[in-house]
Amino acid sequence: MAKVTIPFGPQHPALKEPERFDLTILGERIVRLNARLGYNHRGIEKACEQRSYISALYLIERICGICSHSHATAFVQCVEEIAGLEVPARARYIRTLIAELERMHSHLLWLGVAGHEIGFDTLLMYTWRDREVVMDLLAALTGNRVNYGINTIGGVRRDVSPEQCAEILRGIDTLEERTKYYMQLATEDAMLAERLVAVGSLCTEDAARLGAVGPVARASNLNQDVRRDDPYAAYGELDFKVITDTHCDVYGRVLVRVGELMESCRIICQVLSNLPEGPIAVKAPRKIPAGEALTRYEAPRGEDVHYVRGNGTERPERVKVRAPTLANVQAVSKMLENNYLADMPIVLAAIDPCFSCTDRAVVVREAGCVEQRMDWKALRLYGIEWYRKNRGIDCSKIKLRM
Amino acid sequence: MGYALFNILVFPGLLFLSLFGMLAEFADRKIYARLQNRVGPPWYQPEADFIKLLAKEEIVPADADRAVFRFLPVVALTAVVCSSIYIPLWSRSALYSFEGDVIVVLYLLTLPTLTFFLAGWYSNSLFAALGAVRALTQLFAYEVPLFMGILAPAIVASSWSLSGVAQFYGAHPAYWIFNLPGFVVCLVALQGKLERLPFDIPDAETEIVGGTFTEYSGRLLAFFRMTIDVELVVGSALLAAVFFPFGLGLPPVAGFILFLGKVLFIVTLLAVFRTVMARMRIDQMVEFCWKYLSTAALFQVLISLAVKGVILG
Amino acid sequence: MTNEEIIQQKIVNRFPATEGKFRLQRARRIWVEVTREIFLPLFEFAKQELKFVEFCTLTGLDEGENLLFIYHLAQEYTGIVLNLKVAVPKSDPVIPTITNFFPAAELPERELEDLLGAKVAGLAPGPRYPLPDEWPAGDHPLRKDWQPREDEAKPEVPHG
Amino acid sequence: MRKPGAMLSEVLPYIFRKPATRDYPHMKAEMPAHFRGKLVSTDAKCVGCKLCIKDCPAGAITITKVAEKQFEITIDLAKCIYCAQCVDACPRKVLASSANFELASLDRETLKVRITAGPPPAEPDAGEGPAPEV
Repeated sequence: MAKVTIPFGPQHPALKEPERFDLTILGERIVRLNARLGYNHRGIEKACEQRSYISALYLIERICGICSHSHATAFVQCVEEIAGLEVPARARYIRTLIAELERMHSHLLWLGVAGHEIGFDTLLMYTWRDREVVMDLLAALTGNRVNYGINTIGGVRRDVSPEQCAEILRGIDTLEERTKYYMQLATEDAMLAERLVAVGSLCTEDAARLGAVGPVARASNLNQDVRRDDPYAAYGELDFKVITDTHCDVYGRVLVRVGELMESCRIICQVLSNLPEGPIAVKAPRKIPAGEALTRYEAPRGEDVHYVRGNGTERPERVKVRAPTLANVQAVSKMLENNYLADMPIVLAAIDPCFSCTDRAVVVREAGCVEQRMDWKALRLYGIEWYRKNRGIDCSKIKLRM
Repeated sequence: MGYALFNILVFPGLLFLSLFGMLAEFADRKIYARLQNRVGPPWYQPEADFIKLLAKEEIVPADADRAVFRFLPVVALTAVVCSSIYIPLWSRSALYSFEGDVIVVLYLLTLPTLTFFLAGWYSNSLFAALGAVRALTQLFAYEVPLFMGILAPAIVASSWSLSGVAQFYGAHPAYWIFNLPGFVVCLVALQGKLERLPFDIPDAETEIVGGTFTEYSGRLLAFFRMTIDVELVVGSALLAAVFFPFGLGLPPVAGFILFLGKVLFIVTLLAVFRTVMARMRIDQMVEFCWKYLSTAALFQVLISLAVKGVILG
Repeated sequence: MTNEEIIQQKIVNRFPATEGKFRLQRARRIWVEVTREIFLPLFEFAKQELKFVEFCTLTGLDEGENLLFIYHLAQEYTGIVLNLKVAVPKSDPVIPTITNFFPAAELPERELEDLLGAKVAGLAPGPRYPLPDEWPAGDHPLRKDWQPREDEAKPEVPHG
Repeated sequence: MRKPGAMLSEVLPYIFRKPATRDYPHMKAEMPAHFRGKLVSTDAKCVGCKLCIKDCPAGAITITKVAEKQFEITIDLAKCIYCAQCVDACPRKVLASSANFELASLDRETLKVRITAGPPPAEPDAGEGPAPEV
């Protein structure tokens, strides 16, 4: 049998974002994986240097759709440290609340994606239906379903009303019950076990050596969590467990994430019962003094690192973002050793990759290749002409209504 | 001759089967959606999809064999439509039958899978070729249990003709109870033949993009889609004819409605089956079929032999 | 004495040249400037003896005359982060690779080469990251004096 | 005990239950009260301080002086990222977010919201620009 190299991306149904992997296979067995990252480089770090802090915050928030709050919080914490701002306690608690709701939304989303990657669309539909509960809560609290925009330098932009607290608690009850069901499903369903156990194995030593973070590291029995080790926001005042697992495979990653969903429910209840009174923000200066700061933040996907340097002007001197996927993607080749082609989607999905996070930073260029471009009008004319010639249908009379 | 042509092209051939196939596809998709707590498609969705595909531009890859590439969908559709005329639908005899037609039907139903393989292979595309190889690998795994499962009732009936089988069970309705294990085996194997979850390995979207049909578009894809719809109906009708031989003596209209009901019942079972399953890996699939499904099918054959030897003497 | 001060003391005892180069900005954050000469020994000391076993990331900056590299290393459980700052002149922007300590540093090091024009000595050859293959050599977007090329559409910079 | 198809008992009852999704364009979705959707004007009057322009991350706002102490705000919704920072930044609270999120359009011009919150008599279409046809 000959070795074949198949292109897995940049455009591939299993990848929700473009990134290129070349997969060499022998029959159905994977021989080697070559990753060529950088496809999604958007120049965000450079772009931040040309924006005011407050504008940069919204740009940073859009590094990633799913963990937008993570990036935004990590960034504002850096800026607040440089400016020496004391963030009010209520703001810290609200940030924690949104962070945990975001974690629940991210993990439920991941559970659905994992189901989809192994062809279990029913799991996808159910988890995403339940995820709507979190999404609705986030939309009511922050004003949007994904890019919450709750952070501002010096605090948060919106307060939480007592009615909203009651609503959150109701939502959390539903979610807790559903999470228990998914935990039960993960232990009962034979098909899930067949497709997940002993797939994408990463032993503890390799996980540590290759620098895995977040649920991937914890599923390989590495006991690390920035929320506990390097507490920020309100985490230092809360009681929660760090979920680890000894399976060291995709199945372990499922169990860790489902376990973290339960912990998030507990954290949210604690935050709501201990929510301090007081202001939600302090006034931040437009000019941030010279200085530098580093924030580590436990995003749903793992440790998110932000470094910001200010130079006394309205714009940052340098912003550096290390998204969790960059740390985890190097472990993927190791995980895929001796696996099947059919396991590639789920193994890659199991690190919960976010390539737009990973490749933040460059200008889109239109050079090099000969390209054919059509604008909307030309495309429409082409379509009308094609249908007239090939199908004998005259579409030009169809009126455009929007 | 004219009557035969009418049978093949209009009723119960191409036209009827394609419309019924789309109805079955709708039922399948709607049940799938409702089990997933979704609204699901409206009743005309399969027709709309078909018409849309007909209207689309079809693109033949530059490296593909143009003639074969365009010809294969027609072969696939013809094979499944032809097999339908040997299956007794609502009376005790099929339109055409001869001793041994059950073998012909099974082989005609194998042809689409072979065309899928050729379609993937002649597309000259990496993903399509991978899908083609998987389709063929899978064929060898589910075909054996399916054949044994279908032939077991024929052993009891002492007839290699579907009409003969139907007549036997029409006369001795109680014997169908012995074929239940075979029915379960055939249901699972049919799911494999139709390349549906958990056996949609040849066109696993998240792994090999679209598998065998990666390069197909427009009318050609529409015909393949139609083939799968018709295959769903014909396969279910075959199972209904072999395993549910009740009410075959009813008047035509009532018999016809009963036939539709039987087919839709089997389609429902298939839909529920695919709702609760994840996709298997090809190695797991082959292992499952040989280890468990073939054993069960063999068990059914033993039952049939015992029934024939002991009860029927 | 806090943990951070103990770590500072240990490093100063071993590498007297770092005396006075420390800044303990807040709990769990140690910033230290080192020279290129003692960088590797100090790095090894930090990993092997002080147990800074987690590699957070590697930041590169353009400081005008110099390129500044900051290595962010973290301890397990204590959450203490040691930020090693190494400045190298732009005329000779060479820094040794740390991939033999942390294989995960490969991508950040390639990023330094691509975006800042640093030379990482000892880095195994491989595909570039994150810029595209046809990106011209010597064009490093994170340098402060970098301008988009003539044939490129200038990015629209909003006000503010 | 592991069994295949463990979700069967969960999914079967749903065949008779109301679906969780909705037939969207025919059944509208409601957004919560403080949703950050399309920007609209309030009754307040723009004083032309341009603080919103300064803070807008997308450069979507322009302000032109149309007469003495009268300014016209143009918001390009094609550029807007709906962060509502301008709503926070404005000292007179001229702008507000609405719950309208259905903003698709074939023509970029219809995506420009023009706000002329001037002194009376206020024009009847003040606040809304040429609305996209629905």
